[in-house]
Amino acid sequence: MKKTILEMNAITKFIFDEHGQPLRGTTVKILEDVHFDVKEAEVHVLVGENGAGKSTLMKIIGGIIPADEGEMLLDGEVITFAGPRESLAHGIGFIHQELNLCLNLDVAQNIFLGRERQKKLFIDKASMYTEAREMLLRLGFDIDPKTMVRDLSTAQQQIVEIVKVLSYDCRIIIMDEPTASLTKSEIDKLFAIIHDLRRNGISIIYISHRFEELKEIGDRITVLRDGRYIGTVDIEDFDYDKIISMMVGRKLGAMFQSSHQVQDEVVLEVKGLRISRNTEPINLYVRSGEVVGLSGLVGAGRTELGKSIFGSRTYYGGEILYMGEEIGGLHPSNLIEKGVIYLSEDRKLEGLVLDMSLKDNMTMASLKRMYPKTKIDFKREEVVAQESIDKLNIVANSVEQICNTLSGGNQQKVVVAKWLLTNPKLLILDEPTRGIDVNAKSEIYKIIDQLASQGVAILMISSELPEIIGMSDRIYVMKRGAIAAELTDKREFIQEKILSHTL
Amino acid sequence: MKKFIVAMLVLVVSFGLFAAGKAESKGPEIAFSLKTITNDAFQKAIADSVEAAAKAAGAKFTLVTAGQQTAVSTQVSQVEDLIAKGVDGIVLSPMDSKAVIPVLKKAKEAGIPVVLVDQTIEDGNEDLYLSYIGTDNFNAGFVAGETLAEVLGGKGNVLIVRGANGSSAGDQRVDGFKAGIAGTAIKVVGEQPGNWANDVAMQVTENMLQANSNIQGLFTASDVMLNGILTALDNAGKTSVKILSVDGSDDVKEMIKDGEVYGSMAQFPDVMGTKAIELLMRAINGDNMSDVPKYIDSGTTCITATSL
Amino acid sequence: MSTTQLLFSEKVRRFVKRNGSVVIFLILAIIASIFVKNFFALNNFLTIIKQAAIPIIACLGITLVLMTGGIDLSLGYTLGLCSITVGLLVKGVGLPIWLSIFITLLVGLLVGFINGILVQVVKVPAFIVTLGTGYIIFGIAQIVSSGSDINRLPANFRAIGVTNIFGLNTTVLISLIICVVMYYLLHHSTFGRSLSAFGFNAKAARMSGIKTERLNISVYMICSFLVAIAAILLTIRVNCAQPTMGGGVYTFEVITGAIIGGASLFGGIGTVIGSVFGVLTIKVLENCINLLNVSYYTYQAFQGIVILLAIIFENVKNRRL
Amino acid sequence: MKGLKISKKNLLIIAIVVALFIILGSLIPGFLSIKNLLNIVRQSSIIAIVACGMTMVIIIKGIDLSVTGVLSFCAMVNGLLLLKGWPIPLAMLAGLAVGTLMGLFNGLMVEKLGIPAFITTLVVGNVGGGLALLLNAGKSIGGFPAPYVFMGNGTILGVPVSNYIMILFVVVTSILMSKTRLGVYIYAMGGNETVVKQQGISTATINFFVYGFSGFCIAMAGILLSGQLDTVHPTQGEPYQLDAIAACVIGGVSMLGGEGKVYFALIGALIIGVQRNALNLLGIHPFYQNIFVGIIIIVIVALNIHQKRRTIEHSKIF
Repeated sequence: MKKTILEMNAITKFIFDEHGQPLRGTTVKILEDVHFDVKEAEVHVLVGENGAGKSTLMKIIGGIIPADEGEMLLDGEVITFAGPRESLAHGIGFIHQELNLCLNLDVAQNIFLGRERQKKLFIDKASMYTEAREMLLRLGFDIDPKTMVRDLSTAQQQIVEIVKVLSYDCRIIIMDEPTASLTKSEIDKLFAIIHDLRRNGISIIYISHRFEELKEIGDRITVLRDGRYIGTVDIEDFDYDKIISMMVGRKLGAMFQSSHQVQDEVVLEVKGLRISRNTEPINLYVRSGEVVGLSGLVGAGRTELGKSIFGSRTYYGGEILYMGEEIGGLHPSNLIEKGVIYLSEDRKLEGLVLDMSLKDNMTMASLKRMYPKTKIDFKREEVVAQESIDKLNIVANSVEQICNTLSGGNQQKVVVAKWLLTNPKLLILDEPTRGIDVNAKSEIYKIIDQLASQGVAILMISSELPEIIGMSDRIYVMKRGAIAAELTDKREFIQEKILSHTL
Repeated sequence: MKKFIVAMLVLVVSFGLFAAGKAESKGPEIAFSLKTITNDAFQKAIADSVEAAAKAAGAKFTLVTAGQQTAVSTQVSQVEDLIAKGVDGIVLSPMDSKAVIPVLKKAKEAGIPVVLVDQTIEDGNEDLYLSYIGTDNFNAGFVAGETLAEVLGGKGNVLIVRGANGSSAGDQRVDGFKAGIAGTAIKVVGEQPGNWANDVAMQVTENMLQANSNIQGLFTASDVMLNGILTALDNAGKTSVKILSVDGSDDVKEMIKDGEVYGSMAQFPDVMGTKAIELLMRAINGDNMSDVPKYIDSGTTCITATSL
Repeated sequence: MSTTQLLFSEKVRRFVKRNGSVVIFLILAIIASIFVKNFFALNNFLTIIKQAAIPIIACLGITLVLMTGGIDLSLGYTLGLCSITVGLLVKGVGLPIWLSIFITLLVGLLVGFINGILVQVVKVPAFIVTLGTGYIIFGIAQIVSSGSDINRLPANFRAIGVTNIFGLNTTVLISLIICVVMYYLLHHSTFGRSLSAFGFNAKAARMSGIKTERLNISVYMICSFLVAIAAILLTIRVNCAQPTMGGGVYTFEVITGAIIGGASLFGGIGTVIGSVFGVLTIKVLENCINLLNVSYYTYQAFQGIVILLAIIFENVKNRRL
Repeated sequence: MKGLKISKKNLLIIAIVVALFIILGSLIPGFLSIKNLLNIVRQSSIIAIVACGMTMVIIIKGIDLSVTGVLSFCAMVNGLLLLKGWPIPLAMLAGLAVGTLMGLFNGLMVEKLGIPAFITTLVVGNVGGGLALLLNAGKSIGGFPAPYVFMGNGTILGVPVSNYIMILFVVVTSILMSKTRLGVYIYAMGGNETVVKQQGISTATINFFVYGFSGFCIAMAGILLSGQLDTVHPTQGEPYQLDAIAACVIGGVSMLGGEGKVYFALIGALIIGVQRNALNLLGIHPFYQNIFVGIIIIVIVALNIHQKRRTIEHSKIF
């Protein structure tokens, strides 16, 4: 029996008001009486819907925020962390979900930030570079420590982040969805790393929504729901449906449903579009009432294609026909009027205005349609927003709530609500379910299906093969900025087959 | 690096254009450095007269201004530039009585004759310039003070609208004015800076009037603020206030005619200009300058309705 | 505590939060009324309002610009240029008044357009663009005026600004109208909404179908347009057109007003009421300094300290409330 | 290897500058005289020293608008003490201390109250300016001890002392920025403040240091200037506020923070100096000079940015 090194009892965290002050005495709580423990040399997976409180719990362990109530024991002794530095000093490392790097510094500087190697007064760059290079190589990544992080791909940046944390010799490492933006091969490397970390007696707290991963690396799984502790199961008696039901509090029907009918009318047709000077031209089409999956590795150019269509990126030649009409280079506002919309993969930077309220964000794309005379009708706005909140059951205390106080899943729903209000005819969805929980996922799948059955044409970019396979009527696979394959026969929709095209 | 190359080229080309645009003229080159000629009728008048005289004497004329009323260091570096350029003579209206001394020493080393106009420098540096032509600001203020005292019969409340803080000319004029009214029963009930600007002058006047409605006289350090001050008084229905100012610009003459302003201390820019150039040309032509007095008073008279 | 009370206190909290400058203004005004002789007088208040009316117009302009996360350092010089322009046209050239004003406003729009284009299209930081255009505009103003000012403007021209309608002169009324219009624009129209969105997150705003390019340029044009109006009124007020009117000092005073009014330099946030009272606060301060006849050298330091206090209050409030 | 690369860079810059000067020289009589060139550097030294601090401030996404006031105030303090007969080093120390303190105050406002640097520095500047006037009733002071004036106006081996001081500042600052932890942290803070916090690096230290240092540089500039003029004028700081910022930005310091090198800020300062000097030598009418200065600023920055955009474009994956 491994011994428990970290234990958390009766942890409670209240929701904040808009100035980050805890609102005591309210019934709604982020965490309520949560128990959590980590044994030596185990991979403890933490699952739960968005807003279930996973990230908050981890932030408490990581010393980023304090718990309002409850106690935390490290090696049996009660402990509180004043800041991330302290928790790190106690051997707890935190790999964050969103990247925490300085883009304007190079790899080595980022890895050693805060504990630079010194030679007398000055920093010893040479040795930092060599050390950094060694670390990277040891973990099997060939990245030049001298390169600016800005110039790395998202995946590479994620790796730097991981290496950075690993470089502190920690006993416990928290990984908050580390694989979100990694490619298959990179994920395999990461798992290899995790395995020998465990072998070396290091414990890992692993948050993920990808169940296929859990089996591979997990020892125990703890489930949170609505800020409450639901239970912990060993991986041996892992059961998909059981976990799901623990997470959502009820058995989930089939995740994917397809009630929609593909029609003949071609809504979107892309002819010979190049997303950069030296890539092959792209040809694809989407029909009314059709869900077309766009698969491929991160960096294969899927997002670039989406943005090119949505007038948010310069492309090189080719035509984009919407209902037979050239829409290339049009401003997003005109496209939205025509019923073309693009849901960005980057919720925080391109999807939402985090500092504005739910209703402001929801109505943002429909301002012109809702108020042709430019005078805002606040009453109507409130009604509309409230409807969307109910329809997508978004967890929020009012339509006035500022978006950056919402959980990731709810933020994503706000974005979806925004686009639904524009009643689109062509939806380009870029990772519509990135980093959101099973329940929210299935809801979004439902919405997609409904839209399709209303005759909306949908182009869905996704890295999650199950959802591509489950949702799509047709699948394009992209590779190095071009279409590598088109799969029309549902019988071909098999993970292995699709992967083979991507690699 | 590319950006620097391009940047430099931009510089070069633009300079090229300017240089090409300039017509080369024979004769000595004379430069005039002063604070600013923008919105300062008096300074502009001096500049115009210097330019006219220089052109008349067949010299090439260059004007440099510091732009702001108090940018002393700018003036200094500009004069340094002139020395480096090797002009044959400099007319200087110092913005500060001390700050220009080092650069004047440099001019002396470079053997460039300098004539001071309007403003002078610290005593004990007479060897640094041929002569100082101007009226002493203190005196102008003093006369204004006396005149006002006389008009008001030696009693009453007056306001003072100063120049910009830190401008020695303005300060001297006000100090002179206070000396001028000293010993009379005239009380200075308000004194605020108008920053040589009409809008500021107007605002401070309005506010001072709120504090003291009983005003018989007002002194301002320069004509350039009169428009604002008059409007303020006018709005407050104070038409009988006796106003004295310094400069004697053309604008103020109108106002005096119309009885809006009682008087202004006229100085004589034309005298300064012509005299300064005359001296410089002599020096340039190698005459013996030992006979030239170090201080030539260009005179002050108080323009009033009667003297017009 | 009953819900209505709660709502009320909530309302108060919100109001103070949104319009801190109103509170600052009241505090200052009360203090002044007690300690400053001659301050608490209708006549004095009217004076202050007259003095504030024009800067308020410019301040509303800069508020818009600040909301985009930009800034306009050329504001003061634009004021000078427009002042001399209208002066020249009305008196120098002798054009009909309506035409002179029309042209002056066009000049304002043009300046704003150029600033906007440089910021939006050439992508030079607003700080630098307007720093540069400031120099240029000042140069042009000096050239057209050849350095001299134009005073004693025709009475029928001045009438536009100085005619009295029940106690308030037209300048104040014009300023009032502009405030109302701006209030609608900023707080009740899609324009204001889009502006905040753009200020907070330009990318998201654009991808939500807001024509951010057009928006950004238009904001600079509106700002300079308002400045042109301010210039005309100020010229009328002091009865003198001069290229040095305004200047850098004026720019910073107006910006400070907006900041006291709670506008954020990082974009997104800004209110009409806030900015209006921001300017009023400054004017009350200057008024008191003059009434007290504070020594003219203490003036600057004194003013600076009080403004600093105001801004500290503004920020502390944002955190506590 | 790396060192070599850098020296190459410098060589290139030098080459360009030389080329530029030759062309300008051919256009402008007297421009190329050693005297004039040293003269330009001397005039630029004030801007350059202020720019040292300003670069740091802008890198952490701040701005320092207190130059005008603080520069005058510190010089005034130092000057008055000198006239009171204090030994030069002590008087200078006092001046520098005042500047640093005012800088630290800015840091305090930014760090503890989250007041935007723009506004706190602006106001602190006003207060400083007011005090500068107050200290000596708005009058300028002068007649300082010879060694002091020598610092501003004298030459060693034919090169003005000011230039040595300027070089010292630039070198020290750039070593600080590129070779020390603090330097890395300053860049880091400009790049991503949250990371800096998470690494347990105190942003307070950085803010205090950066604004304090900026105040220090401003004070030094003020003192040096009063040495050059053998005078302290209560508003002598006026021209340097915007020039210093312009110098940084022309030198490629990004207003968005995180990027910039002190060396380039120096070049920016020199560009401004050269331009002013050349305009004066060409005898261009003051009215047109303004227009010219404005255009130069915008054009050069526009070019910087265009350049950056291009490089980003190229760094795309495919």
